[in-house]
Amino acid sequence: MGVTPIRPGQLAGVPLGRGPAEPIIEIDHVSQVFKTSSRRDHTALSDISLSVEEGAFVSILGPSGCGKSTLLYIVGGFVSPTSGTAKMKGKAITGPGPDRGPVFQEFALFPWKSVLGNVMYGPLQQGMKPGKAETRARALIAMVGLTGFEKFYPKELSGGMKQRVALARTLAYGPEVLLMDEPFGALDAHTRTRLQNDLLEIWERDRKTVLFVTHSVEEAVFLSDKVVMMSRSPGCIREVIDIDLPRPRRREELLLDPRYQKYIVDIERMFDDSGDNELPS
Amino acid sequence: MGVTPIRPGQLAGVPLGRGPAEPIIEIDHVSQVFKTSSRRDHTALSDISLSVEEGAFVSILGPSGCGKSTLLYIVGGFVSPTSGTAKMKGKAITGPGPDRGPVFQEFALFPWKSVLGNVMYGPLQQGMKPGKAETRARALIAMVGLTGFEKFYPKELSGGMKQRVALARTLAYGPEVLLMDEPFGALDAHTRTRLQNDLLEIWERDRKTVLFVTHSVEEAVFLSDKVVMMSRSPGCIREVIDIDLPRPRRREELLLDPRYQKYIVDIERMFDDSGDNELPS
Amino acid sequence: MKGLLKPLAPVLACCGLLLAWQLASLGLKNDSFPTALESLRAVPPILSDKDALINILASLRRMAIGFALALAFSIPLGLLMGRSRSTAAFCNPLLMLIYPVPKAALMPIIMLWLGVGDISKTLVIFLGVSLPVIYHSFEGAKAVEEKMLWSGAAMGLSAGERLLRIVLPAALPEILTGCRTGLVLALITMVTSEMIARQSGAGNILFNALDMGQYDTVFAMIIIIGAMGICLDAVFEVIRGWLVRWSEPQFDMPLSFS
Amino acid sequence: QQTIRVGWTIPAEESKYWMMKRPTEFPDLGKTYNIEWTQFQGTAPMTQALAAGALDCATQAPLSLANGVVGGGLKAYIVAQHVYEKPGGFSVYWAVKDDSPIKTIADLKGKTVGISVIGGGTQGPFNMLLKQAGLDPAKDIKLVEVGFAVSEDALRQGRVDAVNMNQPFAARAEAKGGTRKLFQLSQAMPNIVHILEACRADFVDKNPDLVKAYVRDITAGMKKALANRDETLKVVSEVMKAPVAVIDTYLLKDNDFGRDPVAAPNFEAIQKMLDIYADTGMLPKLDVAQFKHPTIVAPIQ
Amino acid sequence: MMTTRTTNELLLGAAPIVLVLLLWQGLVSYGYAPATLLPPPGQVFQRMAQLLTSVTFQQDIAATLFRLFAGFAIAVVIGVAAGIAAAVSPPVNAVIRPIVRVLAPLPKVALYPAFLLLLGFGHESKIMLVAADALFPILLSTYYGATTVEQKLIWSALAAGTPPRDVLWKVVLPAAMPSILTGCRIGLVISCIVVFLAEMITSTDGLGHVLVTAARTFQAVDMFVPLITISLLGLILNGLLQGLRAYLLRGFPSV
Ligand SMILES: Nc1ncnc2c1ncn2[C@@H]1O[C@H](COP(=O)(O)OP(=O)(O)OP(=O)(O)O)[C@@H](O)[C@H]1O
Ligand SMILES: Nc1ncnc2c1ncn2[C@@H]1O[C@H](COP(=O)(O)OP(=O)(O)OP(=O)(O)O)[C@@H](O)[C@H]1O
Ligand SMILES: [Mg+2]
Ligand SMILES: [Mg+2]
Repeated sequence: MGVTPIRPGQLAGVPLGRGPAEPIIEIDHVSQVFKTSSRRDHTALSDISLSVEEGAFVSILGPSGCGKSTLLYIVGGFVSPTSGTAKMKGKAITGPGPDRGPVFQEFALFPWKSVLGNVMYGPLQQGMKPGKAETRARALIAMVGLTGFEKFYPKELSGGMKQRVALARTLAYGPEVLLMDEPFGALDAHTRTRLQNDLLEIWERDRKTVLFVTHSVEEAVFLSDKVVMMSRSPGCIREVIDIDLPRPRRREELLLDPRYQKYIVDIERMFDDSGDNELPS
Repeated sequence: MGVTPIRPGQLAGVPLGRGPAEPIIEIDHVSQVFKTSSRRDHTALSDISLSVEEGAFVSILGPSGCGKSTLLYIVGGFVSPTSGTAKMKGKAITGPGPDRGPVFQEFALFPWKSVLGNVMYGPLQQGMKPGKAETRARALIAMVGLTGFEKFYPKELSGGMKQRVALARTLAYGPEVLLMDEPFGALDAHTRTRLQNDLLEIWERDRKTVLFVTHSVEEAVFLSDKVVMMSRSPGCIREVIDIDLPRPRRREELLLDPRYQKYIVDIERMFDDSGDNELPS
Repeated sequence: MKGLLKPLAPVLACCGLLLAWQLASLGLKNDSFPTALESLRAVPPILSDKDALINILASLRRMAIGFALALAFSIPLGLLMGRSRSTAAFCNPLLMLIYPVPKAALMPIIMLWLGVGDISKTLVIFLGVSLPVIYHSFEGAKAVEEKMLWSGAAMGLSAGERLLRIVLPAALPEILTGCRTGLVLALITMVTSEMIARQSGAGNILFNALDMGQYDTVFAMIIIIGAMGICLDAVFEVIRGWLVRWSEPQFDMPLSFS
Repeated sequence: QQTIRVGWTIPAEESKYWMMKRPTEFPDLGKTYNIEWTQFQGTAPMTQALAAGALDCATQAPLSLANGVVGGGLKAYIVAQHVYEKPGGFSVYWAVKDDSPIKTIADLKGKTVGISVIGGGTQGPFNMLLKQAGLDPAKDIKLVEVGFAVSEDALRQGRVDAVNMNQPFAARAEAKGGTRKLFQLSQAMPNIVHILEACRADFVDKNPDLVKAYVRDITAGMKKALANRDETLKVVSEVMKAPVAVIDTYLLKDNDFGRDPVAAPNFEAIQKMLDIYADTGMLPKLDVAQFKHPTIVAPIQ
Repeated sequence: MMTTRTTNELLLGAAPIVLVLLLWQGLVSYGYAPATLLPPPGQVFQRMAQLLTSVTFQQDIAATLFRLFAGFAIAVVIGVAAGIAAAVSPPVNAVIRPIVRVLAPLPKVALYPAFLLLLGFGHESKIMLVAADALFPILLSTYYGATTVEQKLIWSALAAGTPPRDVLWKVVLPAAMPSILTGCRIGLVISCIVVFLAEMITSTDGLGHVLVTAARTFQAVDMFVPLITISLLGLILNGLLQGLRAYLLRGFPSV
């Protein structure tokens, strides 16, 4: 098999995702302007349009401060955009809901709950029986490698451990759409690889839709159907790239697949080409 | 030039660093045991010995939760170890001082100060004139690519931007020893590369000693003279590896250097070999 | 040595306080400022008097009721104000208008509707306690990290549930600060509410003694109230420590750089 | 069985103290009717409580009662009298330090003078005495409020140049020495009535028998108090929580206020006081007759 | 946009006050309270407008304000200093904590006679009473605020070479500022109450004195004028404090 050419420059707003599935998330000409303390307007997102099909794994790449988190907040319904609309399953997003589960960059664990309490929180909220919720929580804690730390409070965990608890907490209540903001950013390579595989497994099994912010091009290519490249001029979408690699993916196999390497190199080159990523100095 | 063999298994406690320099930091049989809220003892570090020579760039690699941050806290003088001693220039470390500058994993910016105020804090504290401190701060803010955000408060910054402010704040007061805890963890690849180069430049110019925690093997090899590999069994040093690559280093050159690739592959393999990194599940 | 010093510190401080008082009163030679010893000597007669004990218990009962009512009312209100700008905008001016008015001045009107009995006094205690509790809850709720609330919302918590299950625990340390100040004010208002009209109570003993110029009894009562303060405070600290053990600082070194 | 809500205060209502502490000595009390006792700080709040309908009967001073009538729309009957200034007995006086240069009332010019309550019952006669000595009460002296309990200390500390004295503090101060009497209220008029018992008119009109029983017990209480001084000392000591020894220095002795043997109000003297208040501009002119109930007034036997 | 929000909030805040006034008028009109105890609001405000132009009343306000500010200022200075010192230094903590435990719950009014004799009948004794009562809420808030300061902030400052004693006011103080200001707000309200109370117990001027004299002679309207004045003062002072707070805490998260 030869190298499939990458089709860059796909129009933003064109459906993403595998096969003929319906768009589950539609972002339509969304802009976000913040008022700063110094009373100036700061544009975090300008005129973003994007649609994500059901069951798609979409990664968002972009320089620091380009508005990735803000975009996730809008899809999550946590902030309402200054202009434009975001829709989920055809309905305008007016607030957060258990159908969209966020994993925040800052973790936002509940400090008054132990690891177990944090992870059980969502299932209990969804009306699961305590016994069942605990079993589920323990399984997820085991998955993220924190068995033995169930009784620890967040303040007693290391950075990477907190991040894993945040991940487990969101996975625990099984949202349809996962909104993950650098969920593996604070992890060492091994834990990271391991959790990538686990995430893919869950995704393949439960047919979830995932919006995944990351800084690792390699991670984005490995995991995604589509990679959205954002740029800071300010906060807009530069390219949307289809990742046409076979599933299920195994890293050992992919590493030998020249298409995989080409995707990575091409995306990196695309970032290189844009002066946008150069730090002003 | 052929590939210099890696000499793994160097004894912990043996001096690290370039040339015949004096050890600037000596860690001697240090252990750290935490009392958890559930009143059990939790060993974060057990019997760590390490000495770092003046001017050395030492990276610490290890799985999440193995005690890297704790080790930096001890060198910083923020926590005193349960047993053992840490010395700086032959004197026992009893508390923090401006000779050792930390960049915390959680950033710990002063929320009541703007970006500029945060970065100017150290220089002003060192008795620098306000005008000069501001010039210096602005230069560092420019270096980390945040020109235009001087008046922003931390709550108005993205994750990566906060991290860069934290970095600039510590660099601003020019500590002899830098204690950096994943300082580039929340940054995109480009910003990261850029800042790696800047850091190396500063290090080479000012002959600083750097203790650098990272999760990227590639980053560790690229930057360091020595790589300390920690493991979680619990919190001890597994290997100390000399990185014998020419300086000044340029990534483009190194990428073509087989020794560089070999270091990376070898270190990754070493982590692979240890069951330690497997998540219990 | 150090281990011994810690539990003894409060005792030492009390002794120091008494000593300072003793010296000051000896130096001033003033009838209305008896020495610490004279006052201490007047404590046992009060405590062995059945009437006095009944009086003190009556006060404590009123205080407990007022305190409990105030918590039940103020914490929800404060949290609501902290999370909703319009509630805060609605309540703030009104509260700020009401609280500075001295209750003693309103006594005639309070008496008109509520009589001179327990209800009026409990109301005064209620007002005294609710002030700090409302404002600490308010500020505590305001400072709750937003992403925590977002996490809750994403798990399907309604606004009310978020208030109860996220804002309340997250703001708990701050709320408890308010409660502690409230507890102090409860003791004070418990006594002062009996200043004007009284049937029984600790204030009854104290103000009678004051009227009669029985200063050793006055100061003995002050000692007794102070001791009650210490006890209540100690109980409160235990409860607080248990409720917010998750928020205690992890390392105890950095703040102790003396 | 009905209840009367009664306000009381300290220090000089011995008959009520007896009713409070020795209820079994009274045949009706606790059997045909009940009393709900509430203690107040001074008479003015009790006037407010009467006006607000929170009390039925209460200790009053002529001035506070009159104020309640004039300003508060209160209607009340004076049903009994507690203490007054018996000629030869104690009279509220102003004291100065022994070594003070103040010898006469006129010397008070420009001085700081303490009074227990500004605008209170003693101020009318006090103002009258100042005027007689050629002083303008509003301008020539600096008046500060000093409660009776602290007046001795305030004087000794030099916080005031002259201060009013009342029992039991006067007795204590005299025992210690170092102070001297400058002038006393009886110089303004004899038989000043300090405190009396008043009941709300609408209450009396509605429950005449109840109030009658109450007044009967006040009369009886006054008799018991005067008849058995030893027991009275104990009763007062229980009420005031003050040792018997302290009370013994003055209570029901020559240096104490006077008490009518049957607690009968001296309406004539009260009228005279009202006139003084009117003269000194503290009140409009009032007729004491409006406070008089045709039948319900001590003595009732 | 910003301004409409502010006006909306002002309107929202005015609404309950208008309601209270209506309720007040209603209580009087429908005879739930006799005018001799609760005069109609119109009459009170009329009288207030009249009094506000009189020099003696202005002097009374000035006297009250002076005592209020002096007492409050003392309480803030001592409360914040002691609270932070106790949070920061174990020896100071060992001394201050028990003292606070004993002194805080004491009814300071009971000590007022002693203050009077020690400090006289002028401003000093009242200022002292105000300070004593407002002190502890401020002290306790400061103490708890300072003990919960994020440790890494302090570490950052220490590492930047801040001498330990400077850390107090360079880090602990600003970081504890939200809590301190909450304490101040409570202290301010208590100061308003207490200055009034002190003036009611004994004084020859001040709003409290105006009130007692009016109360003793049943001048209900005159009694309510100082009450309304003090509550308006409370509202204004609190507004000022609120402004200061918004400025000082502009970096902190808010709703
Ligand atoms: N409350 C706010 N007020 C003002 N500006 C804000 C606020 N929140 C975010 N911003 C700005 O919006 C921009 C986008 O922020 P965002 O957090 O979405 O970036 P990001 O892409 O997630 O970056 P990173 O990778 O560093 O996390 C930034 O420039 C930031 O300064
Ligand atoms: N206050 C505490 N109480 C109890 N245990 C603690 C405390 N702080 C840290 N630990 C434990 O110490 C261990 C080491 O923590 P540390 O933060 O040093 O890890 P780390 O190597 O920095 O990990 P990461 O890469 O995830 O940041 C962890 O297992 C953690 O749970
Ligand atoms: Mg982000
Ligand atoms: Mg760490």
